[in-house]
Amino acid sequence: MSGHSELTTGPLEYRSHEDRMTVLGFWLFLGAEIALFATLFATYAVLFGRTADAPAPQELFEMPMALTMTFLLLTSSFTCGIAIHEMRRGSLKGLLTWLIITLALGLGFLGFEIYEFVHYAHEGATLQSSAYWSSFFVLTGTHGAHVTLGICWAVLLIIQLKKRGLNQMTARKTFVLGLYWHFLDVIWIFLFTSVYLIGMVV
Amino acid sequence: MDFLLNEFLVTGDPLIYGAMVSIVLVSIAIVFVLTYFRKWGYLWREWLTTVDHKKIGIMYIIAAIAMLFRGGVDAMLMRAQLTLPNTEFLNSQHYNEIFTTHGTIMIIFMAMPFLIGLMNFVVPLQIGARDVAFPFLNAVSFWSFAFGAMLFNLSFVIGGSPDAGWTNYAPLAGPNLNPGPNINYYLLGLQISGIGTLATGINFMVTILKMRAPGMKLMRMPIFTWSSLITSFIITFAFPILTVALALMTIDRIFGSQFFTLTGEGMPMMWANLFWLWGHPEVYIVILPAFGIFSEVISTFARKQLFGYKAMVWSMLIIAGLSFLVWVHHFFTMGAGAGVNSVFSVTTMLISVPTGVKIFNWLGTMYKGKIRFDTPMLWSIGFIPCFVLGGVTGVMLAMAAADYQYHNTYFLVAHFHNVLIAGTVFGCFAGLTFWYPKMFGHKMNEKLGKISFWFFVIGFNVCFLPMYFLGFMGMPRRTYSIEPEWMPLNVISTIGAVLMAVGFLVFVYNIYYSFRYSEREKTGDTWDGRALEWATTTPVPFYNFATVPEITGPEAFWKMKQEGGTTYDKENLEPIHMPSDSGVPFIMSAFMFVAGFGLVWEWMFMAIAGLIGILACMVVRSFDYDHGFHVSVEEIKETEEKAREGEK
Amino acid sequence: MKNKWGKYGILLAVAFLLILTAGCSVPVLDPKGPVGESQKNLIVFSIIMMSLIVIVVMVALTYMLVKFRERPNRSDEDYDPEHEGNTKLEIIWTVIPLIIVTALSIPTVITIYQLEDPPQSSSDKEPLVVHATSADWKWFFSYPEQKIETVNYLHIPTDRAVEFKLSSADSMASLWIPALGGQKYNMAGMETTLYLQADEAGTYEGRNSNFTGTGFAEQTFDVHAEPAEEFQNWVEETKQSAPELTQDQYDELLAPGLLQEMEFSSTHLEYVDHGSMDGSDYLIQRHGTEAFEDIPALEGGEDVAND
Amino acid sequence: MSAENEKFPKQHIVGFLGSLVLTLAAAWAAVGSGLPTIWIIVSIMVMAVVQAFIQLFMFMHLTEKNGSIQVGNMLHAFFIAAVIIAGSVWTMSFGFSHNHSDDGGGGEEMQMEEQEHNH
Repeated sequence: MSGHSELTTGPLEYRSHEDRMTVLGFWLFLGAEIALFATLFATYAVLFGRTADAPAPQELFEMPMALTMTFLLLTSSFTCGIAIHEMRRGSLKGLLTWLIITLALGLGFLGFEIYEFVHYAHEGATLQSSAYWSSFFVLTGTHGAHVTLGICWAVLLIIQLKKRGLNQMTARKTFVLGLYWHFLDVIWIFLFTSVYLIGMVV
Repeated sequence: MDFLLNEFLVTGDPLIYGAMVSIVLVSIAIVFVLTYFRKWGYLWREWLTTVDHKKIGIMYIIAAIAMLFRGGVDAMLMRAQLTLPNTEFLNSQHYNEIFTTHGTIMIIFMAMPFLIGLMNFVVPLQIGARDVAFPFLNAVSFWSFAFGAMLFNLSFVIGGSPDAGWTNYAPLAGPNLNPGPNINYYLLGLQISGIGTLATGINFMVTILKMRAPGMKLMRMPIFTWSSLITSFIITFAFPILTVALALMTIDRIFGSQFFTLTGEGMPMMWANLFWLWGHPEVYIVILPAFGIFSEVISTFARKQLFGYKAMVWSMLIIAGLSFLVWVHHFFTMGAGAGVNSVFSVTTMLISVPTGVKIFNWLGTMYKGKIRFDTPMLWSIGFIPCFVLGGVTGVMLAMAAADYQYHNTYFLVAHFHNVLIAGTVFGCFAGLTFWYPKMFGHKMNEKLGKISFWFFVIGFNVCFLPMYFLGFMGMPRRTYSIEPEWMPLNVISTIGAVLMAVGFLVFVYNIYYSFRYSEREKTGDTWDGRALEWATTTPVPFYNFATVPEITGPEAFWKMKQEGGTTYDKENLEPIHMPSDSGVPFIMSAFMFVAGFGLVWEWMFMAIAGLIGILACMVVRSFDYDHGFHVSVEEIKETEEKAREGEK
Repeated sequence: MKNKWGKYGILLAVAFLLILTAGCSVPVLDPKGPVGESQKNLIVFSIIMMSLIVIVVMVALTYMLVKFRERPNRSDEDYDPEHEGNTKLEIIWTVIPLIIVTALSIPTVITIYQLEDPPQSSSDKEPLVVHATSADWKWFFSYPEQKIETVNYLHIPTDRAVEFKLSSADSMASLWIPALGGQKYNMAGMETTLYLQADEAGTYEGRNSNFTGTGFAEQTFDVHAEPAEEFQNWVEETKQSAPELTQDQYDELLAPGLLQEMEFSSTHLEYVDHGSMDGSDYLIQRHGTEAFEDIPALEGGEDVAND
Repeated sequence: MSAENEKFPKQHIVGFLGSLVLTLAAAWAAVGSGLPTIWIIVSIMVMAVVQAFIQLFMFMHLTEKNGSIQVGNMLHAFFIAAVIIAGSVWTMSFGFSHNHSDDGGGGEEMQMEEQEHNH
């Protein structure tokens, strides 16, 4: 749009007015996502303890598993940060390398989550077994679905980065993906704390 | 065949057969007309693929008026049943379906889209922008609303309408007590249109925060833009809650989870809690933009600056903040204890303070003014006493101990109609008549407008005032049969409803009449306006402003008129960048419809196919590097010269 | 301006008519017990306060419209387009509503807390405990101390608090006896408590006021308030003459549909307490969801199910 | 990679180490510390919030460009989240107990204990 200055310096993803609006819009979207997850957390908290005939969470949750998943996601958030850092240095190769590492870590996380769900189902805790387990599976599952979507999105972006190199558009898209990925980590921190840790304690 | 007749199509009711026949006939007529006049291409190019905020706004409003008609017919059927309770006009099941669709359609598919339509058309013009921040997303918003509404309305003839009230309380609406596709329509229809609403919220926040004309500080924005900003803010934080609530119940019904069920230690009351956590902010989503409209209209027709602009802005901000802190007043009678009820009583009553400030500021705006009584102003003046009545009864309802007697009665019904009709519907009518010339290039006929106003406003009071008394007499809402002593007041109420219907029909006729006979607008400034939307020509060129003026104070256009500014500065024309049209939003929303329909009937192959379609559209969008196009200086010159001929 | 007066004329006529018709039976404003009385007092107080506000706004609006409308021969003296606010006035109309809100809040909160306990006027007697269980679309009233149960009607002694233990076998209902006081929800798997009391003997209408589906409109019951001895006689009589409620019969009665008035000399609380979490799926266990798939048509309340 | 180490912004590494430490500390607090349950819950929730802020400020560049709007929006989002969660727990914690004496309400912990003892 005319009337709004285009920058010639600074990070690529902020050069045009449109870019700056996109990043802001995504932040506002993340605000909405917080409200969304808060509602799921609220449901989880209210339904806590309503396990009916299914096993109680203390019987199923295991610290090593939860910690492994947390470290995978934490590290992926870190590598994603490095990827954006590489992008800002102008290194397409660095960006792609770190992005792929991030993806691999994310896939690892997903693998563990799927394993976890299958394991719980074997123990008799499924989406259908009680109010508590419904809220558990939907809460963690929504996070898992977000991670899956993030991975697909990243794959699309990697293709575009390969095809078009680093330019204003691809840089902005990558930056926004980075925000999304870090945000998933923020949500996981709360999941880890209020679902797994509290579930093991109470 | 058996499935088709007994489950898929709704059978056994003459009203519904009539509806089916008319749906088929109207569809055939539309297809025929489009084909005969070779308008398919035009429809696709100019409307279905458009990303122009003005066209999207107009489509929103047209859809909303259609929905107002549908919801209104529902209302008339209900009134007819309550006036003739012994003639079995409607049976209980049919009545339940009708009040459910009436409420849902009026709130979700009428009030909100109407206001969002006005926001779409007006806000970018008021802030001197060429479009919204994300035009593509805006088209997605509209089409997902349109397809969501279509899915919801389909339930009438295919599968059966939802019948658990617009609040859809569990466990009544859950899988245990209400199996079948009907409630699924509610859940999916709202879900699909909710996605669009959320996108609108984000879109308008960014638009208003980042695309204002140079010099237009926040405190120089027109008040309607302010109300839109605050509304968008509420939308962004409230709609995710609805998304989750709907999703949880959908999972309950389709995939057998136990959130709100009677089995598996599920907790039905959590639905009410989540519903109102969204539902109360929703009330302010549909009232704040109306407040904005009234402020604009009153200031324009009193020919005065808005009284207490800052207080107006702050009161809206406070209302927005409080709107998230009062939801429990919708279920005081749930027995959550004296502590909970006391806190939410007080927070609810507090909302009346900023609202009162607004009322007095509108009165202050008229003080020392020169009031003209054009139709938009009439709606705004009619709004004040009617809305105050709704407001004070709202305070009465907020007093939890007394609410135990009002809850679920016609007192409550009267209250929220008093607020929502006097606030939102009057606001929509005021806004539409006010901005109509800008949208279509001619005014709506004043005489018909006034006739429609008087019918509507008198009918409105005749219809809803008796309901307060019915509440005191013990008449519960949502009942299809009445006791003999409630009869006289119900008859009065129905007379009022008929008057309102006449008012609405005159309003619609006025659209046709004005299209045929009204004088075409020569200037862009129909009402001696004050904000920037009146600074451009009528009809508005697709790029809105040839040059965006520098803003030096509030009421930008009022000032420009005095100081001689223009939006067509010949010396400083630059090529204008505009976004390209796209068919993707329409197709993507159509896939949402397919997925939604699949889920309603639990046909998973169809749901998955729809989902894949949606994802494919997102991939297509991701690879789309279309940067839009530039309008050349010559084209701008040509357009502007042509549009401004009449002015000289 | 003729139109506007027309409008007010019609409004006045309507108000007049309303007052006429409202004369017949307005239980909320004519309560028969202390609970409804305290709510009525609150309602009347709020109506007075609110009328003041409405009058102020109406008068101010009329003044503005008459005084500042555009008339042919009006001078520009009192036209001030630059007039943009008045801080003093704005503070006044923020503070006064705040005071009104405070004035309304105090009695509201006091009454809210009062209603959580049995009424003061009968504090010398233990409240009569009645479990009121709603099921689609009837009411079960169990008297655990008296060991009797009634369907769709209720006897209570006057001048003694009744402690209703509310719950539901299926959809959420709301027990409301307007002449005695406000309502509270009945919910499956939960128990809520509602205190009511009748000071005058008589028969009052009670109903479910929360929408529960097809038979909602017919889910009403009669409350017979009578002096203590009469109540005691009724209890004794019922105990002797009414049959026992077997679990099979209770299950049958639970199925969705309408019921006549009935009475039993034992309560369903022996089999299930719908107010406990374990009781919330009792109905589903007994009837499955099939019972809700083909709900009988209940037109005009005449087609009574369960015959 | 090692050659570029000095070009790594310290922020990212500090943030990463910080979150690792906080995660381990929270895990230890939960299973190894032996604190009373309420203090465990409070301390691990505080650590979670700190971690969230690390992500927001050190990784997500929250304060860049439209910083004030973004920060304000995030703060408001956290406020709304608190209202939704605390409000729901508060208003939904009644009427479920077997003994009828305590249907008043109470905090999150009370709710959880209450429900625990139901089973």
